[in-house]
Amino acid sequence: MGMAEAFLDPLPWLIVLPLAWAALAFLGGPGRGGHLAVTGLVVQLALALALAGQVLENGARTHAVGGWGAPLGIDLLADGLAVAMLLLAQVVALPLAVYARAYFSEVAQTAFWPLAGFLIAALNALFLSADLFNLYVTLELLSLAAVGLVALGGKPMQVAAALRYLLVSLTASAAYLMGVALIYGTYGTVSIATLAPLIGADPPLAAWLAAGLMLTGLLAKTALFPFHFWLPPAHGGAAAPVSALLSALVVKASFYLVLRLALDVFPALAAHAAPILGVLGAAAILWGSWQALRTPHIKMLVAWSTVAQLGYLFLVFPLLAPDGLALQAGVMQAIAHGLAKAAMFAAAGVLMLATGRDTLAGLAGVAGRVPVTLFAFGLAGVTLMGLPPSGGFLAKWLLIEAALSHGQWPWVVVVIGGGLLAAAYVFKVLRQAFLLAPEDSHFHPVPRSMEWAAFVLAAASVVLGLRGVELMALLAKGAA
Amino acid sequence: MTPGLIYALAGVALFVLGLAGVVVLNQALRRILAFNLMGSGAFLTLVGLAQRDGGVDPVPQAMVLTGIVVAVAATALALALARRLAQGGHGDG
Amino acid sequence: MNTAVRLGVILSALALGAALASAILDLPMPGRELPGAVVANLADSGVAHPVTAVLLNFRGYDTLLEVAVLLLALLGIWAASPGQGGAVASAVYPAGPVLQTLARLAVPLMILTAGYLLWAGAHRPGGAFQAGAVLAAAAVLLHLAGLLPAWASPGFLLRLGLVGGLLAFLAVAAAVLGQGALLRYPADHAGALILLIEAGLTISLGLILAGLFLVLAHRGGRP
Amino acid sequence: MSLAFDVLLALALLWSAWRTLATPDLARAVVMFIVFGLFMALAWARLSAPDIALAEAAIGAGLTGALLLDALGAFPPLKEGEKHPAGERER
Amino acid sequence: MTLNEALPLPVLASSLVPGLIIFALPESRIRLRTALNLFGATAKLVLVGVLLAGVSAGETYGFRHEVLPGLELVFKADALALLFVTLSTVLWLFTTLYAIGYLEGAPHRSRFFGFFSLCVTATMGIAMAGNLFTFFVFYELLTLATFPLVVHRGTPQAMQGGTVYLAYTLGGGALLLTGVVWLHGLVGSADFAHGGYLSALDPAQAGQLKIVFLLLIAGVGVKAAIVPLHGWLPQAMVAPAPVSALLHAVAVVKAGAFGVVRIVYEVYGVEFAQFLNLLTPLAVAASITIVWGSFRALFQDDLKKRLAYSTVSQVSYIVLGVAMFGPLGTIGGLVHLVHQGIMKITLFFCAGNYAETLGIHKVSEMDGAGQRMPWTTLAFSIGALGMMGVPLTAGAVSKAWLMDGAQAAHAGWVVWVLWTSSLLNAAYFLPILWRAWLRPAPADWPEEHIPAKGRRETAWLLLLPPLVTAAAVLVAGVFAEAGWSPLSWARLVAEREYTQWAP
Repeated sequence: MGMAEAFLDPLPWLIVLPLAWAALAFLGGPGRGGHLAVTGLVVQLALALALAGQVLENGARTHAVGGWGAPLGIDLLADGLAVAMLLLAQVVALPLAVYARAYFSEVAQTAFWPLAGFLIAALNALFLSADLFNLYVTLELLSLAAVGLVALGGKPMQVAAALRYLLVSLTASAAYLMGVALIYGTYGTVSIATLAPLIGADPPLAAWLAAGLMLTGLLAKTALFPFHFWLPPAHGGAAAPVSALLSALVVKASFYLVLRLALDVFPALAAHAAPILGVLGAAAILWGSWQALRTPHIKMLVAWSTVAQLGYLFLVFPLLAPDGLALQAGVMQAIAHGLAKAAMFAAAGVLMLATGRDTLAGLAGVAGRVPVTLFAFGLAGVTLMGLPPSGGFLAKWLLIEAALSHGQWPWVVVVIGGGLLAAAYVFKVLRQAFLLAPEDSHFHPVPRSMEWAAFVLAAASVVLGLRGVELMALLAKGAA
Repeated sequence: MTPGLIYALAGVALFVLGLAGVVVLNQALRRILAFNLMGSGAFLTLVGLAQRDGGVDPVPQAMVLTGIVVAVAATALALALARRLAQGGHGDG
Repeated sequence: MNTAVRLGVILSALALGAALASAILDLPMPGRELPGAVVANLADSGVAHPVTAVLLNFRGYDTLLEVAVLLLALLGIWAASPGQGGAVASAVYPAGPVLQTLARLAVPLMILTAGYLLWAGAHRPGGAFQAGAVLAAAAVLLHLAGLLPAWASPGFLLRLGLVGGLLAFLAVAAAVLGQGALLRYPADHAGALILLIEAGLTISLGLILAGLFLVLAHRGGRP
Repeated sequence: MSLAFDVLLALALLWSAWRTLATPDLARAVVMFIVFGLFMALAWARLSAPDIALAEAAIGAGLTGALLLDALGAFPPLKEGEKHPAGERER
Repeated sequence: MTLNEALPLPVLASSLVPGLIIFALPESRIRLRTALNLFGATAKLVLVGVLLAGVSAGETYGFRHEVLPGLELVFKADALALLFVTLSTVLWLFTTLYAIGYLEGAPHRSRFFGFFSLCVTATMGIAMAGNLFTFFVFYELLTLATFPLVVHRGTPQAMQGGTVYLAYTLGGGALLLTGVVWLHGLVGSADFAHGGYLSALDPAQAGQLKIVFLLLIAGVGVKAAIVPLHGWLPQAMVAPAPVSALLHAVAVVKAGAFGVVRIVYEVYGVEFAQFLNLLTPLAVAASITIVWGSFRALFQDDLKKRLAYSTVSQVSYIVLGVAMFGPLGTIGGLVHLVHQGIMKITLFFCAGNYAETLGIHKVSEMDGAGQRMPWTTLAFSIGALGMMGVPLTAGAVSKAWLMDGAQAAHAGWVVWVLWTSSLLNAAYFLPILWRAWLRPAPADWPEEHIPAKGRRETAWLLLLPPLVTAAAVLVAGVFAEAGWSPLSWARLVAEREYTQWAP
């Protein structure tokens, strides 16, 4: 391609741009980050759409950083799966940026924007990377950004949650790195494309252990039951926009990596782990929903619901098959939950600001005060319950279809039951909000931009339920 | 038996020692130390295993160089959080 | 965590170790192409030292992200400690005259060393990281000697120094996009560009590494 | 001969690492960790990786050591065994 | 996209769009809200008129949109759909009028009318759904849209009722979903078709098809309140009267019954269903529901609760008609879909009037209500007599056809079921009429909200709707044979469902 064309290639800019505005936001200091971030994210969204267009048209494409090409250099790969996740990240981040500008004080923003920028950069880099060691670096970038955001504000609870999150995440990264070491030692490369053909049906023990270490590390980062213990305090305790970013995107990133490894690197080995992953996913759905039903705090409820919803993502593995149903279901669930959960945390933030309390009990009568927000919460809830029309519904439909086509009944029961449990905790919030307000209750005004940011995200999660075809067409563009 | 292999094995030992430490110990500073041991173990294994034939491989060496810097960054952040916690009273995590 | 669980963890860790060890031992000797490839392309990389070539050219992208990781650690520390400033006064601990004179003598030498390491990196062991580390050590020494205050909230110049390396790196990475790929240096300018990047990195890395220490230093309720 | 040295060095690494985690006194643990870092630097030299050796000595042992020593002050000595907020317990 | 394809969409939009706008309206904009409501209702009425004309002239209307590869939202306006669409559209207009009067000065009216419109939109979607997937989508939407209406008052009892309602309907939805996906896996995406689309299937799958049938019927049976899935209906009584009218006559229970019709006739096909021996069990379930509902109604002193149990019983007339093999029963069931609607909505309007005007909630408080509110009580009496199946009322027509259907299907026992039910109906309705007309009025009413002004016994917005619907009950009974009557439309539908015999 020509020089100008090469210069305007959206793929590398999706990584350079967020790094740039994050750095500039830091350089600019107090009060400068907001504009930069929103502008940057608008451009990134356009870039992601352009890239999606290219992939839909010409199929997956690679970008050889430094022009060397794997295995000597590092390759970036933009296939349907990667681009779908990229779109999710930009679509979720933009409304949240608008939300955050209204949510944070000047002081908090000085730290928030650089951290958020590096977080987005880490996500984009991770989704595009096709090199196991480079992925390690993006994982660390992601973890440190996320931890910094959790600690933002410095309340003892937040710091404690951040520290626990950091230690889990670092340990997980170390395990992943050990896996990379074994892989490099065994096959002399860390490029996924080069590696895939080398790993046969029955590789040496080292490869098995590598796969085990890498997957376990990533599962811990994804907070799959029983590694979920760090998530509720971190996501429930952080500031609302942070919780939204973390629940919607960060945990999805490590799930995306698990999916990548299972599909492109260790298909044979992942097949053996699939049943365990499924069982853990089912356990996550039940336990997470149960905890969500029990907690008296709004944000903890939403955080526990994340634990549960992540479970669905892992029901995919026992059902992975050439028909691609399960993969479609997984990606649909990841994206739908991303949008819905971002909306729900944003809405929860508004509800807490409006009532000045963080408990369900405090919600009585809020329905009359912030109807838009409550409507957003409800729409997001529809997706989480898997009710139509919503992305979550299509995801559950695909999951059930896949399970039935394999005659694997138990998963159907889990999916249906999980949906009902979700309904239980979502309506627990809604019915509280519909109660008559007690006389002594007083409500604080909330910036409109926050309410509508939440609403846009929720609406997107519902609209996704009517436009699944485009997404599936994108997914069909494999790396091959 | 080559130096590479010896250090690779030592790396494995360090890794599992650190891993057990991170999980078992309940004191922030110790767990941070343990994590560092894990990291060093992984680094040793990476280079040692790649050079188990006695040769030199600059690629894993560069990777480890990157890794060391990442590790120190993470350690610094962890220490900062742990210290803030130690002063700011015990938020119950 | 009760003892039974601890024991279980330790035992399983031992099992993992044994498995890893045996796995490593029964690996065949590798037939490695990559070192060969590095040597083969060394001429086009712009530097003579293989590790530096990998670090700043073949896998320069890793390094780019890694600088961001370092910066993030610093940001995280600031984020976790609101109400910045205020504690600065408590930051300078008057040290003994011996240490002070030592510092006054050592620091210029250390800066020289850093410069040498940076320049040497092109052909032999050394480079931005080591140089930056030495700079950081110098800063820490100054601080311990009470000659350099802790960084409560950084001014613009300091911020520029901290983030400059990354920005320069990014600028180069983007500027060469016309060549068809991120970080694809034109063969004849590779050496110069790498030296430019390394110079920027040395300063920023030095400041950031020092910052990791100095920002922490004024927190922590010391006597 | 050289192999013997490598084995000894590896054992030294493990010993210092073990002491780092096992000594009851935090300060000594940190010191042991710095010692461990220096052993690591040696090991890197033995693996003909002088760059890493330099970095390990400067960053791994030097800077991290300094950070740890500096952090020691923040922790009251009587924290051994006490349940730390960052303990991996369910809320 | 031709006009014919597009037409079902404005039918949906005519209630969806006003609903969404109303959500955004502040409480104070009463005029605009009312205008929007009535505009939507009338617009829908006109559109439906166009559809009716078209369909009776043999036109077909359909719209498809693919949401996933091989998974389509399909809308089609065929004769059966229009039977339900017309009913809901007409009754929606009157219910809206009634609600405007009923909720005068109540809080959160924007929210109420917003969800009210969504609820009707969902009903339209159910009626015009062209395949099971679409049907399920709107079936669940209906659940979501009705919950806020049930809990509208925000009292603990309302919350209790709402929770029970959700538990039942969402549970039913889960069963339905399982059945729908399973069927989709067996035959892929298929549209509703006259005579069903499963008969071609390999007989080896008969077993699976039976289980799927059970899942589907259980799913829609919850909303149709088939015993033992009827528990939510009496609980949902806490809702305001217009909502009860909606739940009982227009939307929810009808959606369930309509679902049974679609599944039996256009998924399995009545002949294939008969071949699988699925109809007799269904008829038995319906019969049990009919008798049990009427029996429980006897012992309810709360007026709305008594009406609720009567609904449980009456809706299963539709199911029973559907389940009796043969066009006569089909016609009886289908026509009762309409007749039960107008009769029951009359009764609920009146119950609402008694409560709003005099504070009467119990049967035991009805003494002399007839002298105080003659018009309301007249309407109530017509509805009640219709329910009993007294000649010249709509109810009589339905029951007659059901009887004939039973004979034709050689199901003599069904005749007994119908007679028993009619006697029970009389047993729980006549005492009410007797109290209202013949017992002396008490010194003062429980709590008189709206004092009588000369001739006007209550607010005219409350009085008009029940009078109109009561009149409709008589008209549908007297002019049953007319070409435009529900009966003849039901015949039209039945003709198309039976491939072999013509009625």
